[in-house]
Amino acid sequence: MSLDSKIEVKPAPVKERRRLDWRWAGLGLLLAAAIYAPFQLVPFHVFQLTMVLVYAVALLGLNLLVGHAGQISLGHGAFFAVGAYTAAILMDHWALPYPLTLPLAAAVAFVLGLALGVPAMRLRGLYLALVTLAIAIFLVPLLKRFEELTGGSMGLTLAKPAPPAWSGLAEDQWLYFLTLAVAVVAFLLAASLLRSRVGRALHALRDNETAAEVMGVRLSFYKTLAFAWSAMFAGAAGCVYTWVIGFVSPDSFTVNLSITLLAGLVVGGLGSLSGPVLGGLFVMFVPSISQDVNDAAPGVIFGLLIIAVMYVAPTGLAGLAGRLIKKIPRKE
Amino acid sequence: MAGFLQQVVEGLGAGAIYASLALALVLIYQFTGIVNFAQGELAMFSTYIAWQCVAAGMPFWLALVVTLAVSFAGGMLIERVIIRPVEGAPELTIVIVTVGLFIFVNAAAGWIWTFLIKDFPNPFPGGALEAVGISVSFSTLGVLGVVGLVMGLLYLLFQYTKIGLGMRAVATNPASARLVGIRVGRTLALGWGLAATVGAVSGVLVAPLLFLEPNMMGGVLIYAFAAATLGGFDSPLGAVVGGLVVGVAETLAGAYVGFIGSDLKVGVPLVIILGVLLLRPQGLFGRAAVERA
Amino acid sequence: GRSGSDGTGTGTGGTAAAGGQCAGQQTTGITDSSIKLGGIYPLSGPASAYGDIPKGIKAYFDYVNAEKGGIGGRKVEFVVRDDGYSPPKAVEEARRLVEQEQVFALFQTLGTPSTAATWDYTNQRKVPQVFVATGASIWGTDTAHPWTIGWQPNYISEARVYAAYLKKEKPDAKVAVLYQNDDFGKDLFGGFKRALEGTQVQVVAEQSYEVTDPSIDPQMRNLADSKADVFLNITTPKFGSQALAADAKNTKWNPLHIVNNVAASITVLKPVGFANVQGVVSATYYKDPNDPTWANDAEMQLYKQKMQQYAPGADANVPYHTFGWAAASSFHKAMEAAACPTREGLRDSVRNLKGVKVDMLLPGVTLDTAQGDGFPIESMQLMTFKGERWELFGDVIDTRKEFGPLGG
Amino acid sequence: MLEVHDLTVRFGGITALDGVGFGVAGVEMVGLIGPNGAGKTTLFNCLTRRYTPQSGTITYEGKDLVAVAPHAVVGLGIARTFQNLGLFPRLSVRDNVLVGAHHRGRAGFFSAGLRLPGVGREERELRAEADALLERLGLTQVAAHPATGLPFGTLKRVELARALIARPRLLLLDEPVNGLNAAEVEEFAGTLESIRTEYGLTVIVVEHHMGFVMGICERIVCLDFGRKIAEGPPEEVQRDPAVIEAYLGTAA
Amino acid sequence: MSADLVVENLVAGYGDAQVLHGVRFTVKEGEVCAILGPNGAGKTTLLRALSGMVRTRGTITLGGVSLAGRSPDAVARLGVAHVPEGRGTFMPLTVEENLRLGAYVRRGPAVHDDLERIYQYFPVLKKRLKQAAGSLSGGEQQMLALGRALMLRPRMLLLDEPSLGLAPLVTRELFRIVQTINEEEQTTVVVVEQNAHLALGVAQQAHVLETGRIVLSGTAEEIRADEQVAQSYLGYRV
Ligand SMILES: Nc1ncnc2c1ncn2[C@@H]1O[C@H](COP(=O)(O)OP(=O)(O)OP(=O)(O)O)[C@@H](O)[C@H]1O
Ligand SMILES: Nc1ncnc2c1ncn2[C@@H]1O[C@H](COP(=O)(O)OP(=O)(O)OP(=O)(O)O)[C@@H](O)[C@H]1O
Ligand SMILES: CC(C)C[C@H](N)C(=O)O
Ligand SMILES: [Mg+2]
Ligand SMILES: [Mg+2]
Repeated sequence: MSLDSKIEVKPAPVKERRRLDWRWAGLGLLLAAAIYAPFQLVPFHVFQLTMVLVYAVALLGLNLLVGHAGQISLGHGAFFAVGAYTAAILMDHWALPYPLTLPLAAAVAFVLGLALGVPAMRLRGLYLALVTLAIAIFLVPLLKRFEELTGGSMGLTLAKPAPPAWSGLAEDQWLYFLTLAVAVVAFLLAASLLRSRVGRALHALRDNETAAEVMGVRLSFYKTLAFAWSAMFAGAAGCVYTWVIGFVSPDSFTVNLSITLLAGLVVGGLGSLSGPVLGGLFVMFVPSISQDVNDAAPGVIFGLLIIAVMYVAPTGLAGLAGRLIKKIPRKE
Repeated sequence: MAGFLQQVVEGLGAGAIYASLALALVLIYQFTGIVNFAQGELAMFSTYIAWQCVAAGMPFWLALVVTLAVSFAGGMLIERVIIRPVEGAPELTIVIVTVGLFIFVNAAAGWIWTFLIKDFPNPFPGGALEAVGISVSFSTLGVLGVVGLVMGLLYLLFQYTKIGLGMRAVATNPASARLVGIRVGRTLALGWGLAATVGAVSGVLVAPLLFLEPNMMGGVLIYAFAAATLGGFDSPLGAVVGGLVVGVAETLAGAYVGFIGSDLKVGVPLVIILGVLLLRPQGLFGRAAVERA
Repeated sequence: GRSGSDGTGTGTGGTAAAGGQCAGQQTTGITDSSIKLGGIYPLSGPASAYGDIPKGIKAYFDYVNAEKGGIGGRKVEFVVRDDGYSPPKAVEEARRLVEQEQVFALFQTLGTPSTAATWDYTNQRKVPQVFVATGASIWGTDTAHPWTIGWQPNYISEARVYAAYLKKEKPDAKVAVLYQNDDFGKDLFGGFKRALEGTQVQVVAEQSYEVTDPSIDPQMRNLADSKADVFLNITTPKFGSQALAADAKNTKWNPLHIVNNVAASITVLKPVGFANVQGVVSATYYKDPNDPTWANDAEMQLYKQKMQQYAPGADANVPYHTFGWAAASSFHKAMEAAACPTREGLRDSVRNLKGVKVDMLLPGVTLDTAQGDGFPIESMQLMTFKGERWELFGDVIDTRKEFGPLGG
Repeated sequence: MLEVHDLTVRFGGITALDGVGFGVAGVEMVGLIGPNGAGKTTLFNCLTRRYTPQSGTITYEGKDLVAVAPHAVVGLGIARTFQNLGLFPRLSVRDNVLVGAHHRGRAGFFSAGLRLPGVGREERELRAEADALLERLGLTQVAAHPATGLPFGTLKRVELARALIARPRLLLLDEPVNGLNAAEVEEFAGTLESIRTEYGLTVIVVEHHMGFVMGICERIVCLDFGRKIAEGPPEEVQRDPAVIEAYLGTAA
Repeated sequence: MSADLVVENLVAGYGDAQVLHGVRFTVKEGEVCAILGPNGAGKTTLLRALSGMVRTRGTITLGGVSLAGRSPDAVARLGVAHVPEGRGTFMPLTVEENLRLGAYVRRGPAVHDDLERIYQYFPVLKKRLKQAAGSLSGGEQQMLALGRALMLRPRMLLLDEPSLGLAPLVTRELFRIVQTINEEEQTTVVVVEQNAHLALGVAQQAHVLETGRIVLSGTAEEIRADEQVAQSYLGYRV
């Protein structure tokens, strides 16, 4: 009756293992560079990298939902905002020490994601995109309505986390390392989630819902939880954003943010682990580049650059990078 | 009561505007299978062309004809130049290309015509029709009439023409469409051209009411999305009914629901959409996708 | 230790001779022959209309550089950055300007959110952030940010002008109000309500809109139902036109229409049709280039001529350009008046302006500040629309003298 | 083991199943045949809860199957393959198979995200099992290949592997030898036979390949227009005039 | 002039992977040619190459007109109908719309008569006219795919496992139809089919394809008589 008796546990094929080793080595190198960078860069660049990481964390969450579970959200800026405001309100009204705001902001975003996920996940594709978009739009007046708590349209201004004396770090460096830590944890979380049964279930329901359900994947559960987890990442990113920028206001989280996040993710590379980082770089740097090219109408260049990237790399920059890397050893 | 009915009438007027753009969205969705974020901006750009023609001294109706023709050609051109290279790429890639197009067209319009508002002539007479204490402006009636006409034409195109059938085939299964001999590229270009033309009609209807400026269609787009979703993305009738429902709901909620007030009234369409979709995920008039194991 | 160059102490940019009383002050971004300024505006996104302001500023500085040898012999370099009206982007751009570009000062950040997002940074850095392009009252009332200062009349003061006018002309007016649901709308509306306290004038209906709304027609309908006899239109230009048009269209409701200064430009009224906006009231502080009243005014002629010369692509009639021109001219005066060519010097100078006359401001409107008074322009004059132009009436109202300090 | 009673399924005006009833005993191989559109796949869809019958009952190992949630069916030991392929095109063949073991795994979002100790072990064990199955079905070569782009016949085997790793007691095969040539069909029959005895499987197989069905099944049920028109041992059903008339035809 | 299909040195594949390695064969106008071969041999790829669905090198001509390098729609407009693997159903469209699409490149009222003809061949389809094609059973969809191809009134018909999922009775009927059309309209047919008995029954010639190469060619009788073929393709009789 059971298959067990037949099976001897074989080690993973050598080739595959070697590839994994290379991958980890690459990541280790990258991490080392990331740790070294702030000691070499001027504070402004450190700040820019910090923001790249903030966006990358949010994109990591969005990727979970869009790239891996195949559900389109055009409203992830809302969860980002919820995380940001949760942190801001906790720090502003209750003077909570900032490290405590991270789990709380993530939790609030998670719960909200869960609550919205239950109805939203009954919708598919386009329809889900629309509802999430509407949520993002609705959030702005909602934030203004509860002025007592949110500071209304003036928003809230907060002190940034100060570097502890023992660290000997400047403020920008300290914020950078905080963000890096969050990003690394988020990355590891997402990576191990995706390499597991859960990741497979998400991929399965993305590719073929019917078959996935027949194989035992409970669609509503996985979709809702993917939504909630994805919201949680976005919320955590929002919280770190508040630490770094020290200011939240409704104008910081317009629909534009949501659309930019989705565009960043697709440009970076859907469903790949490096996509969110590349997307973060895109979101952060390309608007400034556009402006350097044409300061009369930066939008003209920005729009063209989005289109151009999609021409050159229809599956995103991560896919392009993958192709280039594959080409290198072959030519040598 | 008259006050209430008046609100409904006003809601219908707003709804007709949403419906006009929703028709263009539905058209392009039916014929190319994508959601075009740039649809509103293209409509805005078309309207500027009309404005430019009128400013250059052309009579309004001639300017309109020129605009529709230019929009059609422009839509085809955009398909050729911008969409064709990513044909066959994942759907989201194309959606993001339209986001890029949105940003590009918006900025380009501002660059060319500045962001100052422009006065756009109203093709319909001023004044209103008065009956039983309710007044319906001729402008509203005109917009409703044009929207109804466009809807009828689209319905005929979808259901009774060969090209309409071919376009739907391309949208559902491009590979098979090629196998039966349909020139997929040309058909998609035609779809873009037609959608741009319908969009131009929408822009020309909207501009006299909202004033012409590069962001004119931005707010309308969201409501048009809502309308199309509510009605079903594959039904012109749905787009129009959806638009009217959203318009009326929004107006009534703003007027009668105290807590909502004017600041939170965007929440009303949200709730309606969510409600409808939970009960009927394919929208009011949409056809449910058949799913077979 | 802290890493990087942080701009305090003597600057890393060119250094001006700052001796004597000025010794030890910051001279980043300023030399004997140059001064570098940075400004942040929405050049992209939905608020791009305001992106015209820096064009007027640039034209002014180019003119001064070319024909006046710069400001006190220093050629002005004005670096403009785009924030798309997004606060985090504004923070990034402010840091780019301060840390990368090493500007002497931020000359204008546009919009309350972007300014609020950046002013902690500029003040910690001790970088002047002068004449910000927003009329929020907080720039003048706040004491923790001495390096930041506004320029245009704050929205509360403007509201007081309208309230005083109603009190006098229509002591028992019923007012319907449409306002933009953000800091600007709330500041103005809030100021208006406070100014009405203790009078017979009543607000009988209020409606707000979001900048993302396609149209304000539904709001206007609800306001019309109130049968108010005064309509206060607190909007930005596009919505201003829509509200004026909606009022004109509704023949059954004919209130006295007051439109706030932000939307009072002729470019806003013209699309509505001059016939439809007769008798509309507003208040202003600078000269509208579309207004024939100033056709022979020397300042106006200079402005138009130099705009054509130094900003050939730009239409001098766009009031945003005029706004920029006047603000730039204000900077010029403040910089000239500074005791030291240093950041501290500028900070102190903008807070010590006494009856400074500036190009393109209305006759009688001057810049006045003092310790404890952070509002450079506080005077406005009422005007009413007649024929094809605004007609000023009454005296220039110095709001501070008239109504006392802002109640916070 | 399985008891289908008076099952009726309608789609608008079409009655796809019309009061069908039959039983399947443990460790039996039953063939389900009938003309195109007779309702065979629909019946499978009812058993795996894709469709909810308008009336009738399905009892599986004493449980009412109609009351079971769709995703829970496989947990009861029922796995299937699809007539038109129901694979996950972007996943590798190995991952496709591993999805079949989904209901056997325990890892949740939390434990997987945090890599709690049990997770890795579970994953290793399932992978080894999947590799063994792939080997057995001759799929080792393509294990890392994405499912899309493989030949039809290969994909059919991937589906079988995916169903088997679920460790079903009841296996539902919808036209498994579609697109295989004669020799391949024969080989497949052999494989299926040995797997069945080895795991003690009960199998219901839908096939239009008469040589295969008649050769391998112990009992045949024939549907036509949603009704059962014949049931019995292969030789009998093959000779049944109603079956010949509706399905087999007279020639050949 | 004769409308023979001539294929020479045909090389085709996907991306970097080459699947067909120099295939050559000829089908005379009005003849039926059967292609046999094991799972994964490249049969589907061969038909895709003929109809322009994959990129190719080599020569493909039909009646002297080169098909190579043409897009599938151009090939279809030359009168080549392809029943693809997986059927290519337009799922959300109705059965009737699917059939009409088959005649997309034709004009004239004859289309209506042709619809009737298809309904005669496959009466089930008539009952499902207004139903979404995606709701049809597997076999019904296969009939629809054939019907759609026939609606073109093709000069050449490419059939990729046409009997897939069809009931025995219908399978035989299908080959009768193919034969009729071939005889009455001189349609050239290339059929990939695992039911070798039936395929060889209607074919004049046949080829066996293995790993992208033709390893055996001959008349239908010769192929049927081959020892190897008998074992692989005819063994398990219907
Ligand atoms: N979701 C559905 N909507 C409408 N009709 C359906 C649906 N599913 C099945 N049908 C119809 O029910 C009938 C039975 O279909 P089913 O797929 O069960 O046939 P089948 O016996 O498996 O045929 P085949 O041998 O061709 O696969 C068919 O006529 C089909 O059109
Ligand atoms: N879309 C594709 N992308 C990549 N490789 C493909 C693709 N389609 C087929 N192949 C490869 O081409 C080879 C031949 O496949 P093909 O489908 O032509 O075989 P076949 O003879 O039709 O097999 P079957 O009888 O199983 O359908 C296989 O090795 C397959 O992996
Ligand atoms: C006129 C404006 C620049 C208004 C802007 N919303 C502000 O913050 O003040
Ligand atoms: Mg079936
Ligand atoms: Mg094949």
